[in-house]
Amino acid sequence: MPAGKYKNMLTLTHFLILSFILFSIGVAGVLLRRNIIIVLMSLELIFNSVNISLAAFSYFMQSLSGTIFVIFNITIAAAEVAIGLAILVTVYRRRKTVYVDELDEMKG
Amino acid sequence: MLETLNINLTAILPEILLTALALCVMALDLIMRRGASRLVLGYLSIIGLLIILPVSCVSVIDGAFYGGMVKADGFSAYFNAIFIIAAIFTILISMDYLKRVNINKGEYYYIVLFATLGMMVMAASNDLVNLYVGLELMALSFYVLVAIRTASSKSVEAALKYFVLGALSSGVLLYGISFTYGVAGTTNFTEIAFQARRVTILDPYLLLAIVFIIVGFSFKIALFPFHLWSPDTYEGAPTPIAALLSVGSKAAAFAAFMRVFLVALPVYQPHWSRIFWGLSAATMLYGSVVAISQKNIVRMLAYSSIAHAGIIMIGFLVTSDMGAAGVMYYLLVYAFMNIGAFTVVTLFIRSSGRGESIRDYRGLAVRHPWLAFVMSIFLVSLAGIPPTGGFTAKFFILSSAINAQYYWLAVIGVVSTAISLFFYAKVIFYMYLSEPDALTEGTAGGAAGGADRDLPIMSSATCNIVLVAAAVGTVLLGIYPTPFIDMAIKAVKPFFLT
Amino acid sequence: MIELAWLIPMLPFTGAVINGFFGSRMPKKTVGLIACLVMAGAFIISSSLFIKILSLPVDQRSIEVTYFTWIASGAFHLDIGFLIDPLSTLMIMVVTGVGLLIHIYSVGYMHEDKGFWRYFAYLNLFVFFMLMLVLGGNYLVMFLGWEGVGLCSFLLIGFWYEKKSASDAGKKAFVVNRIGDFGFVLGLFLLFWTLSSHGVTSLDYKTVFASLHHIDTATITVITLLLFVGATGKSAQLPLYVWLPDAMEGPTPVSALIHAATMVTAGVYMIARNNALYAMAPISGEVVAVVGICTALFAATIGLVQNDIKKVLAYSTVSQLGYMFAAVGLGAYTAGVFHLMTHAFFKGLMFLGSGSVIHAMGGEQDMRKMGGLHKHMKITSVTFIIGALAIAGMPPFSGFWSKDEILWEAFEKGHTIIWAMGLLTAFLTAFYMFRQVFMTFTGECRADRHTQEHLHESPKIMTVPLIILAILAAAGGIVGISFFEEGTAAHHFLSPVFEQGGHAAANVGGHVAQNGEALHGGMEAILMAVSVAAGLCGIFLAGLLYYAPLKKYAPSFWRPEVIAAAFKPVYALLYNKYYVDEMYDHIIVNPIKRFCGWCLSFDLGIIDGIVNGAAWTTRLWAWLLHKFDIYIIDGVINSAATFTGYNSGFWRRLQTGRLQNYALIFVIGLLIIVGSALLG
Amino acid sequence: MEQIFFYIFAILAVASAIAVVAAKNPVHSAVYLIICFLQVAALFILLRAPFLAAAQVFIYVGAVMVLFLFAVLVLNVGKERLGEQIHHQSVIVIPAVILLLLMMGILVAKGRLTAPMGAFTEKALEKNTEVIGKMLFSKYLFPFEVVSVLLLIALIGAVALVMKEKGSQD
Repeated sequence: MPAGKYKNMLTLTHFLILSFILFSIGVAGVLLRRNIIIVLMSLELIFNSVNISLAAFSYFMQSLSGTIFVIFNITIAAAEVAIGLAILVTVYRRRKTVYVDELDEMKG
Repeated sequence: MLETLNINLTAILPEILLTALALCVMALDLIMRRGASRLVLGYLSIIGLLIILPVSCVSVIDGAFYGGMVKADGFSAYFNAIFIIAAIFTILISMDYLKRVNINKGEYYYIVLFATLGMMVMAASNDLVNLYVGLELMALSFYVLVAIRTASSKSVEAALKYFVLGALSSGVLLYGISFTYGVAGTTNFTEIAFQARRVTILDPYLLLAIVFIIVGFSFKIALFPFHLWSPDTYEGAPTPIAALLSVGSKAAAFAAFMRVFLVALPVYQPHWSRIFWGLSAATMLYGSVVAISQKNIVRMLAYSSIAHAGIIMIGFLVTSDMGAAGVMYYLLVYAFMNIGAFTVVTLFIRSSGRGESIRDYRGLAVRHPWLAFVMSIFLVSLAGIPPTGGFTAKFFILSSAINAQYYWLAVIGVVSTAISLFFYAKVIFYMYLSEPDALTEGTAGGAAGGADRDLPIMSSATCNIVLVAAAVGTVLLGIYPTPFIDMAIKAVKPFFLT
Repeated sequence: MIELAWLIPMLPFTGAVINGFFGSRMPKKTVGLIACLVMAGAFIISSSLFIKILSLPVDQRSIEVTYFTWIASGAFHLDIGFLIDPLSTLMIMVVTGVGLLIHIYSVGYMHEDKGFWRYFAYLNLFVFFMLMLVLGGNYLVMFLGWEGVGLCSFLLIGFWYEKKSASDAGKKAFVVNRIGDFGFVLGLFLLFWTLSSHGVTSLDYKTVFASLHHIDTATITVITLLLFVGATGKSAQLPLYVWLPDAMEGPTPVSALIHAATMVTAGVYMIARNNALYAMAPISGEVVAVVGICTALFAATIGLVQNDIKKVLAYSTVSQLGYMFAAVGLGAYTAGVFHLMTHAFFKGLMFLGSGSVIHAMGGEQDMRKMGGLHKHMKITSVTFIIGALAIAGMPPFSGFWSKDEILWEAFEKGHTIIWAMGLLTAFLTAFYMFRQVFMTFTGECRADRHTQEHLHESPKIMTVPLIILAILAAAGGIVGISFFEEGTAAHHFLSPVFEQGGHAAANVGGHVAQNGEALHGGMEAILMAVSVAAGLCGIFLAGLLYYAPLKKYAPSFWRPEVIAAAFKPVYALLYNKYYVDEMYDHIIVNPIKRFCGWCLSFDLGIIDGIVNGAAWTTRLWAWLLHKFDIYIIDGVINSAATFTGYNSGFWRRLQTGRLQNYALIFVIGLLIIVGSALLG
Repeated sequence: MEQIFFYIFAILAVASAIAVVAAKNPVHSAVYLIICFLQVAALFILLRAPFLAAAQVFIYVGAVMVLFLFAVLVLNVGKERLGEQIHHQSVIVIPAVILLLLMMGILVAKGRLTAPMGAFTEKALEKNTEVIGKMLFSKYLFPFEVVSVLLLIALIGAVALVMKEKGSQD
């Protein structure tokens, strides 16, 4: 634990706790909100929580792989948002709704 | 760091060629006239893939390349062959399918190629970063492909479901990856394995990491209870894409599983194999039981595919070279038999949406004996009856389970297979032992039905090629599996040396 | 000749492929010719193989032929190969010989059917699988054949799928056989598992039999019992026999080939082949014998009152199969296989004969509407009577020798009860068979005028196979007895195969074996006389009831109607086949149907149920609050209207967005795994 | 000092994340999400990763959020009534999420960092942009190239989906 070296008493656990709180909020958003746009935003929260934990690991282990992984993540998340919103637009055009629970044509 | 880069273009030659091919197809698409038929893009893709297939089979080089990111071993070559075969079949069916549903989008072809590239990157990766990037490349391509029938409300609904759940699973997977990184201090599989051998005890971070990685990939494989997307997505997606999803995406996720758990984390086998045990047993039983009551053939195949994933899982979790080779061999067989079945299904699809019900297959043997015959081969193989590939594949998996003393899992596998016979046989009975439904002949469809009456079951040349190739492959793999299983065993041997 | 053995199954396979792919475009003549030619080829090679085996010294008659490696991985090794020994050569002789005759007959029988080519493709394919089953040199090849014959059987039972009863019968056969096959697979599986834990990584018969000493008696008993479950399915024994009577919905030659002569005897063959296993598990042997003899008696009683010409034969097949199982269960493998062979002749003959009758009657199968057919179709009638005499165990017809052999073995081994039941069955068999003969061929014709005018003898292509089979049914026993009878050369023919089995069986009945020695000779002749007497008795009683010239001597109470009325409950019970089908429907089929219905709603029901249950609770709560609100604010007056409005909204909301349900299940799955990992 | 900053940023991030999920108006959600992203960027600075912070601001706040707002406006989704925004499975979801929090909390609290230290001192980390650049084009060259293909797919895919096909009926 490099905490001794860094005078502030911030530990890895601080960041990890923050990370999983954000993760859970994101999960809750995905499960709860009916509006697809907000569901997509919640997904972004999940990705951000991962980024925090990666960056924290990276920092506390004095390694850069994590940091670089975060860069990849940010890029990929942006690409995902683009696709997600494109799908959302097609859904809206076809079904005239942004509410997830109105999309239940297929089941069983 | 720079000195260990080990750049070697030969090692990634299949990936480079595939990218080049995709870009060529894309360029051609851009310069073609807007209304012109895009079929030529399909032919170009197939020719390109046919060239890449042998290249990817021979470009096997020892060692890790690009800073330990990429492997070009027999394992990735085997999987590349599966992916490319699946892609060739998919494109061949798609050419017919796209005509059928009246879509003339060139993007379709090269996004399929890019999805294949993503799978290849996954199978070849020796690093979590690379693995994740490959996974996302594949996933993004599939999101687009599932949604490509923008005019169909089912298609867009399927895409949305797939996207949201896929992104959620990506998030979970990433969380697991980040903790793996936190435990091992590296994302490289070889180094993680080294690290794991040093520690060996399972600390809480690693537990979290393992569980989250398992869940993340289980989604792609559609293991119970992370399978819920798959029936809806298969139903809504263009049928050839459903075929590719069920074969390619699943195989890629298995490749990833094997890389991560057999190369990086074999030390913790007792821990993770227990989790897989439960997932596998639940998936086998759930898939085969629920498939019985399906009325839509695509959904039935989706559940059957879930059940198969459960059985394939057995071969993976027993952690032996025979089991792992069984997984690879099974996936190869699965590529032939499942795409074959999906091809027949594709021929039934009409723009009106009729033809997806299992009832529509009634009396097929009389009207189209050839289609009924090949469909029976595929179904018999899926059911695991000799002399087809499905039987030998199941045999390998189950005997590896017995060898590794996973007796109960093997018994559950046999039970699930026995149950699954009922829904496969249902289709065969409908084809051979039922009178043609008046509805399928288009009489009840009235004027509107009359128009698409003749279209559906006219098999095109491209589809016939797939049917013949898939049927021959299925039977050949059933009668003469030895070389293929030997190759697979050779490919996974290095995983079990340490 | 041995080198050509692979051609025996491959010829019918080629025929199936040609007819299957091109049959629809070929004239019927060509289709029939191809199908018969491949069968003739297979028969010729089989015969020469048989002669070849006969010419070899006794200890060299078991030949393993390996064609190529099927599955090889690590230590495990499995070949595609044949085991050519006296048992398998005898079986291929029966399959190809009877098969050839039935193919020829079918050309005439099916000539008007639009599915002519389809029929012959299936039939050839069936023969291919059957030959694989009996020739296979290891368990997996046998399993391949086992599954294959089943598939062809279902397809052929449901051949006339336009008839709902036919396609239902096909499905029923499938479902019932699944239960049996499941036992069979589990048995193979257990065998493989046990052997592999002792380092035996092959499933060749020879290797397996040589390494049986690794396995303890309890395990081998379980294995043999599981294999027998498979046999009860395929060979229509209690309690899985129910599919066979329904299987008569298929074309009659199919009933003759598959459901009388060959496929249904696969279970007997399987047990005979595995005699080494059964020898080590005396309990299993007893079970086989008891189930067999019970089936024999049970089916015979049902056969007494059936009126459908084919149903009678079907129950008689079930009954005769029971005999064979009783024999192999007692360790009298030679007798069992001998009866298998003679049964193939006379039952094949009788089915073809009944086919000829049905053909002449324009599809009518009810014996009450027949009668006096002897006048119109002499060949059919005479050959049929020869078959009936054979099955009734009249000397010198073939059935006499083989049935007597079984009864004698039972008696000799001290199983007097089994012997007595067998004797009773023999009596009943003679009775219902001649009831059938008299009802069909003698007396006044009871058919309507139109049918009567069209009565005719079948064409030559159908009668010639009948005549050949009649010769076999008549003389097969005498020829056969020189092969099978103890102490003659023929005893040596099959006995090497059963050496191990016979050995152990001798131990089982050891305490009476000595007595048997003493009884031999005189006793055998007495027993023979008793069984012939039982048969004659049956024929005579049937004659008193149904044969006009004899009827007048019968006492007044001895009339079908009177007896039926006197024993009404018994008659009803038999007539309704002991209500077994109804019982199965109630106990098994309906619950399964309900289960499937439940499965249908599994995704919707369980998963939705959890989620909707939660939603429902929320809504209920909200509704209660809402109600309360309304009560406070608007009073009671508006509440009724609001209730309905809210209700519809509530139901609409029940159609929850599946996507988030999926996500929820996803997260719950994650939670369960994390939780179990945390606890474990 | 850093601790205080951490708590400020962390509390703000959590609060705004909750607000994203709880807000009635999607536009408000988007704004809260921007705030949350900015807090994460600030946390990256605390973790000595200025490059990440910059990337976070540019890509997330600059690009992603603009896309979101654009979508919100294009689809014209207004404020929702209370009953409409929350899914009915909340009875299960909330305990499930709390359970998730608990389980992850236990695991994270029990865990300790056991991995070997990397080669980078704190000083090197503070000027890590240059190192990151070098690594991206050496060790991470292959995934980097794959990501470029991935971005291409995102571009084409979005266009392919949203662009109306000529002659199609919608």
